[in-house]
Amino acid sequence: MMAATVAVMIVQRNLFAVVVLSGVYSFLMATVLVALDAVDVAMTEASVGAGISTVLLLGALYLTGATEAKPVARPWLPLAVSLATVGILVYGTSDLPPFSDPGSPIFQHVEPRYVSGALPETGIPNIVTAVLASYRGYDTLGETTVVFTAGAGVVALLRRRRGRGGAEAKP
Amino acid sequence: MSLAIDLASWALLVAGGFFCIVGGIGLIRMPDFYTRMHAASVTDTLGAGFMLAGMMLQAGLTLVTVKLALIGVLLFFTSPTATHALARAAMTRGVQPLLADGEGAPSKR
Amino acid sequence: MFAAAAVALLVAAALVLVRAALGPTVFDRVQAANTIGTLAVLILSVFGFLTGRPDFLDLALTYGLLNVVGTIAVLKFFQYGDLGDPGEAEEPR
Amino acid sequence: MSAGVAAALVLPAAGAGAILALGRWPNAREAATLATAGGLFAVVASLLPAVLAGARPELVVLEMLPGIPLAFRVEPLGMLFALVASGLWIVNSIYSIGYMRANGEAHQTRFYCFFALSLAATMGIAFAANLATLFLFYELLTLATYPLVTHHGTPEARAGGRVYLWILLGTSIMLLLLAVAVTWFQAGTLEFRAGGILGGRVGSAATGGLLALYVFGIGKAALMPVHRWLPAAMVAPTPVSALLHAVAVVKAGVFTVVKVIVYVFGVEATAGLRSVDWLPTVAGFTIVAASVVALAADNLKRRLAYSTVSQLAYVVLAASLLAPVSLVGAALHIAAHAVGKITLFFAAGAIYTAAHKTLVSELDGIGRRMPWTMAAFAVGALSMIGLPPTAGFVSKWFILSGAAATQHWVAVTVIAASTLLNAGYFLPVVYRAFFRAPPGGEHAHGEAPLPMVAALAITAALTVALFFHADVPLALARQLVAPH
Amino acid sequence: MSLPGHFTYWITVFLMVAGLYIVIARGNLVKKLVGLSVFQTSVYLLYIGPGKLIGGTAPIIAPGYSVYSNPLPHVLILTAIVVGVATLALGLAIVVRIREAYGTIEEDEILRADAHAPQRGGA
Amino acid sequence: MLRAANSVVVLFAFWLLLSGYFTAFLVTAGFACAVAVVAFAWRMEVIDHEGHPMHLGLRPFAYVPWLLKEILKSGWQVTRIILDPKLPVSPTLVRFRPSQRTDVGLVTHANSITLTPGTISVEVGRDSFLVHGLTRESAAGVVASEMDRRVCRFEGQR
Amino acid sequence: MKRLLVLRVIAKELIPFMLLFALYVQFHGELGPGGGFQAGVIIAATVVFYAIIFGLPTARKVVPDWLVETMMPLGVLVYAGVGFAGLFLGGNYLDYFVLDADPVHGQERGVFWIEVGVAITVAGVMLKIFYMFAGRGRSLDE
Amino acid sequence: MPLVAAPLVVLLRSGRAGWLIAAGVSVASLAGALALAARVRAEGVLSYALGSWQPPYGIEYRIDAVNAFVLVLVGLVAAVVVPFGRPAVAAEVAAERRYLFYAMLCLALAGLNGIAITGDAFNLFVFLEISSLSSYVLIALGRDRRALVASFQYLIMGTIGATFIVIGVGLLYLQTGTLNMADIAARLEAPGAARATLAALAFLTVGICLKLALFPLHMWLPNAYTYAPSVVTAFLAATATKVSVYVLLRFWFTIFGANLVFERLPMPDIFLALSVLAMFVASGIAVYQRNLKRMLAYSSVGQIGYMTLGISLDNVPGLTGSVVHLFNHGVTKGAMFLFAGAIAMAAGTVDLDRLGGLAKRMPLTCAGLVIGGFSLIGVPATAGFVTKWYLVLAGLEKGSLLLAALPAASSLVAIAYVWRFVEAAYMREAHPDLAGVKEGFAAPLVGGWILIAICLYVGIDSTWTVEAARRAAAQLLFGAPQ
Ligand code: NA
Ligand code: NA
Repeated sequence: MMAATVAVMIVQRNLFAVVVLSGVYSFLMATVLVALDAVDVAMTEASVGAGISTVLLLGALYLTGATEAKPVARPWLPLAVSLATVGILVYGTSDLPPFSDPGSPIFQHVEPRYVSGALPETGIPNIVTAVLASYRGYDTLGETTVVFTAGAGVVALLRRRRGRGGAEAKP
Repeated sequence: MSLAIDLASWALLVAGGFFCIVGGIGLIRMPDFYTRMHAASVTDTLGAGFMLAGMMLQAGLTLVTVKLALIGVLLFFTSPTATHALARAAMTRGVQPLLADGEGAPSKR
Repeated sequence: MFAAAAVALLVAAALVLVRAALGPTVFDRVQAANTIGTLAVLILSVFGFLTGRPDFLDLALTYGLLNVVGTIAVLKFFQYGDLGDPGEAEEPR
Repeated sequence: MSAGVAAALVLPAAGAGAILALGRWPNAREAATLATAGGLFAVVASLLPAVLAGARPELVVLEMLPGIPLAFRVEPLGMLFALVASGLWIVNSIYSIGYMRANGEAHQTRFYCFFALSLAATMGIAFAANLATLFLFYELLTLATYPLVTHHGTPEARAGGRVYLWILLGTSIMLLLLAVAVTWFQAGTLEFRAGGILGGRVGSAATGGLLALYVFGIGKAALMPVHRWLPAAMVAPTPVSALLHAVAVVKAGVFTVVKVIVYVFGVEATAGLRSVDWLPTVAGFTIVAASVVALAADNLKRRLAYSTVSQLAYVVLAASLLAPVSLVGAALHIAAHAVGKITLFFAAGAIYTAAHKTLVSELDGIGRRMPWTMAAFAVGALSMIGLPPTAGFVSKWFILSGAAATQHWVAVTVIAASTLLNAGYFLPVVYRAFFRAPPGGEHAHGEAPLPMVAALAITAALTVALFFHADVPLALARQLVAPH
Repeated sequence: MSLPGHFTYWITVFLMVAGLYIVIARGNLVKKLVGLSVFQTSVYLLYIGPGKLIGGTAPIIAPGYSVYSNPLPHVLILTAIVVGVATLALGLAIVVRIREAYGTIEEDEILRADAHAPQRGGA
Repeated sequence: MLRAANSVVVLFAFWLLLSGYFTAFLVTAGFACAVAVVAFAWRMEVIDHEGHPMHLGLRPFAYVPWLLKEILKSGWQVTRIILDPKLPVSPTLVRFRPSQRTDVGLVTHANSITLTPGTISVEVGRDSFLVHGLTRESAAGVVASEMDRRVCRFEGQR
Repeated sequence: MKRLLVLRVIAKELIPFMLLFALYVQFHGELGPGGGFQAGVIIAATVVFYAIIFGLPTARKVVPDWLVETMMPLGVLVYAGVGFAGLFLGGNYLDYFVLDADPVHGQERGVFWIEVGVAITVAGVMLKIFYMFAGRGRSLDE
Repeated sequence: MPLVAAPLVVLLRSGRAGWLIAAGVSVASLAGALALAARVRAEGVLSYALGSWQPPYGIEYRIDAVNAFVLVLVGLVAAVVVPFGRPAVAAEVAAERRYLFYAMLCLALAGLNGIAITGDAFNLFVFLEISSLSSYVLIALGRDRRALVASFQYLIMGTIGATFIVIGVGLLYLQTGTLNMADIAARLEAPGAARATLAALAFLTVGICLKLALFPLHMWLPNAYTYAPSVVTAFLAATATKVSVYVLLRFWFTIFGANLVFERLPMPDIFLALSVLAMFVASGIAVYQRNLKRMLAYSSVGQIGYMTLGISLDNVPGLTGSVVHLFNHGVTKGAMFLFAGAIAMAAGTVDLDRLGGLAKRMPLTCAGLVIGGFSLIGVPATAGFVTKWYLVLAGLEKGSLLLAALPAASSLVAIAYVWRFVEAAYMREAHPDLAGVKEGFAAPLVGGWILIAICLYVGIDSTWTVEAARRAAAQLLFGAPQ
């Protein structure tokens, strides 16, 4: 289903429709994530994908126009690049442990400590939160900084002089 | 007792699933945008309602039921609001409804 | 039984998705997206039961809330072309 | 002692600074130039007694690369080179003052400044204690002389400068650097050591290849086919051609060749190797071919330039014979050719300044108007040909002896033939100047300004003096090949 | 190598091609950004898929459960999502400015505009 | 002010329902949050007779069961239409004048129309509603309907 | 005719609950799914919702730009400050063990505050970005 | 620390305070880097467990000879460029954006430092994004509208690169269950055993190469460097690609191991070929540029080729050359872009055709540029020579005179483009537009000359840098500095 959504997104030239579809895509992705037990991630993806991204894209579309020009017909090179990438990925994933294999390395190392240690060591039952905020708290500090960077960056890019509009955009 | 509850919730869930699918079929079969909206509201109301009710029965008198109820209330408020906003937006943007009596859109837009 | 419900919901979602793909108007797609949102809320609730952890309904609630915000934002945008437009809300009562 | 070495390096650089600072007052500026030149010569000369006595003043500044210091060490050949270069700088400065003023050249501050920098680089080359230091100053010399070559800024000057730069930097980076790297890789040191540092570490064939990298990498030695920069550099003002392209730059080239052969390869270690036999042939070819080109050249400076190419090849030839006597000859020839060729360039510049003539065919009868100049020219010419009573005779004699001693008959033949060719392209100039009638309708002119004439007289005198009193250079040259 | 066993990888692969294809083949800058988002989301499943254990449950400790899916990929992907939305926001801001400066957001037209513009210093 | 206090109570209850954890910290936090939200919402001017219609008392709760019954009925009708091979739709627009006087009432009426499958309120104003019906009958059913009356009753008319 | 009637009324009823829900997500991030980021996003979404329905200028009056712009860096500083607190109390950077006599309690406290930081920044940034985009086409801003 | 500084800057909302904080942070960052480097030298590898969670459970800082070196470079460039870049920023960035500009600069610095210092593969990605996002903004703040397009291009390419890196890290994680780099290295199966390892290697390499602008993945770089504000160009050109090279070194040598990368795969050949292409083709393109900044940008692509060449030779001198070139080129290019920025400010153009006779007007600036150019060529007594020397030695150690001759030969191309500037500035007739131009602000000039002085100093006395680089190379190759 996600595949179909994405496929339509490729073909669709009405950017507005693309935005709507990307919202749908996000919902589907989040559902899959829940199926994979990643509830925190799903919540984030839902709020980001269906909420914020949609609003942002719409805001941008208002300022930029909503239809895409007819693409220049030379899709072979991009397709080749994409397929080459995929070739490597398929190759690389082909000898990884199969789905849901408790014997695979990711369940053997590091993870057991999180699962068994999170509650006694941090007092936090949500292991994801425990890892996120404590074990790998520095990552999350970085992540917060990324958000901050984006915010400050958007302000830096879109701020205007007080009192007059849009003059600085002209080169 | 628990068998009765199970049976009841089974029935509710099946009904919910049925109405959801009906809504989906309607969304495909209906001839124009406005008529499709009616189909969608079958999913939103009957489908969702029966499903949630089925689950509530399973959960019994717990916090889960409360949350399911909250979800139900949320849908109860938001779904018609969204539908109405959608219809109005479509009308404002000049999407003409297909009308049985061939009148076209009312003069006042 | 929750599995059956989940399957039914997925089938419904697939049908709605067809509409989202077909369009033809943007409103059709928005309608489809909104319905998928509702279905996703249900699927999530069912998943909660399916996996035996029904205490994650917060997730479904989040979906429901953001679905509305997203849909309204799209419509508002489409109607006025501007998310920040005060519309007629400022009219005197 | 090492203070003297340091002074020899710092003084010209400081002089450059002073010149830059005094740029607004021409007289002060030129006084600074003269003072720097005089001071430099004094410093270098002050080192002489010790070197003659066998001392080797050293100065280690710092480590450039791990294991490779920036270090200086005064040995006989470097001493000789430094003496010649710094001494002639004084004369050249006098000459420059006359030339630059008389021709109303622009950018004189820049000119004197880079001149001083060039001399600093030359001192660095002369005193370098290892290949890396030498390479450093070798490149700096190229860069410091570049603004002088393109001094006029005209399209021709720029084109000439481009050839100059490309060949000198190109060969040094492509070949010399590689040669130095190979040397370091094989020997683990870059230090100049009596007897060489490569001895036994490199196979015969590799030695030949490495020698080729060196000889052609040292573009300043102007061995054919990497000689083309030299005629191209003749777009420079004459004082530049005189000091740099007769003395400092080209001598730096052959000096480096000699130094590499003596201190890197080692005379004994290399002597028997068949893989280095090609070098005398290439040098011989350059001698003859360059002479033939010179013979055909009508532009006087171009003729002098090809003469230089030819004369430099003498030095290479002499060094490549790997006989002590010929090495002495090589060392002496560095000095002899310097004084002789600078005289010739001075004369050419004087002719240009006084008569605005650049072509040999225009020089009919000029000797009557510029007797001093042309007399000096004649002395220089004799030295180039290798006739007594000039310095050229002495050095050529040693080279020839070396060729005979090693029974290198090709070399002997080449020297003989080139002597005839030298005579063939110099004597007609002298003949025209003194024995042809000047063409009519010429504007009257006399000698060039006094500083120029004085300068060329001094160098001509030096050329003769070196014939009679060659003891200092000879002593230094002998130390070069003395058993260690 | 089993098809179902690597199911999540196959989805990843498909999303990746699609995203990358949009990015490279499409000239509309907004569309490119959407493609970029899809491309970025493809990674989610690559990480999270293998972390799922059938019979396991979400990694929130609760009585009665002992098998949990791997929480670490979840943490990482949370960060990746955040990075994705940050990139999207910035990209859109730049697109908006491009639109204001060029009057278009089609790559070809922008390139044409720059090619025709007089060569300025570009300081 | 009373309205605000009442809001706090409602929101705090909402919190407790959501939370299910009754530790001292979380309960205190819940109360604080409820107060904070009300303060903020007050600033937003969303806590008024529309945003928090406490004056209606419990009347809305009486309306809901009836509405649910209506939804069931019409939902079943629409389902039959959808599944009917002939797809017997006859889309119709009707415009009529609602009898509610307050905005809350109007909105409740409009949303009730939309909630019942087969009818959608397209335009909602004080003076007129524009409703799209899936069939002529469903459209006709909204004019001067039972629903209109019941909403009025809940609004406190009569 | 107030064409936004339905939306307005429903929004007014919904918004307080959305906000409270956001805070609930914030405070229960340690127990269930959610946390600072999600809470921040929901808060921002609520204000966006408000802005969409009542107009950007109104929203900007309620949640002014200075506040938003202060929130953006403030959250990061709160987070980093927790890190430094650990440092000053003798631990490594971001060491929460030392934040309380009982190390586990210290962890809980540290996580709580960094989640607060995250939520503040996220809400601030998301809102600011929305303001920037939505406000750009009009003359009223800044 | 710069991480904390950035929000402070935004909080204060003042360009002046922003500058003060940014400058202070840069200097502090240099001081910190030097202190760390000294400690690494004295004590060996340092490890700092964030949150006191022992690795691999928590994130650790892991500082060895390699990243200490990179940290010093980043700190040094920042400490020079930021304090002395103020007039350039004032001239090029609108007042109301200036504090944000400084905040972004701090963030970029924080990101780069974070990349260099962290011992965790995923944390590296996070910092990579911090630095990337801030770079996009910084570039987009250029005055020319083309800066926007350049920034967008960079954003697309950079994000693809970063995503590739995430995929690579993910594949590694799936095989080892850990994200700590040292731990991954220890737990990775026998070299070449797993396909996933190879795929991870491929993704990481391509991703990093996008970031470090290895030819032919360099397309984003010339525009970005040309149109970004000069301070940004000076800072990024001197640091960003260098840090990416570091990341490549880290992954190749520390995690995958030279064995796998160099003996079982055609990596060295591919890399060698690309490096050579970069050295010659990119530099060749530089020769034909009319815009000075653009020329320098293409030159950067070419110079990156030197670094990758040294890596692909896989021996101590080669790696030493690569690592030392990080520093040498960083310092040189930083200075040159500062000067180019000074020219842009004073003359209003960096078009070579319109800079005729500039040397008369701006003698110090031009002289600095020329010396920088010498370093690019590899003239002895400049930093560039040291690099070249080691690359030549590396080629010889490989037993190939041809390999040794390559870096030397590419110098010739460098001469060609450097001389285009020399001839324009020194020999061309004075361009009429330059009539009133004077040597502009003192600050960029001083900053540039400080870097040039360093460039000359490490060219003459390279023991410090080379020793550090050699220790880094040994650390990479043998796991411990020797
Ligand atoms: Na309805
Ligand atoms: Na959480």
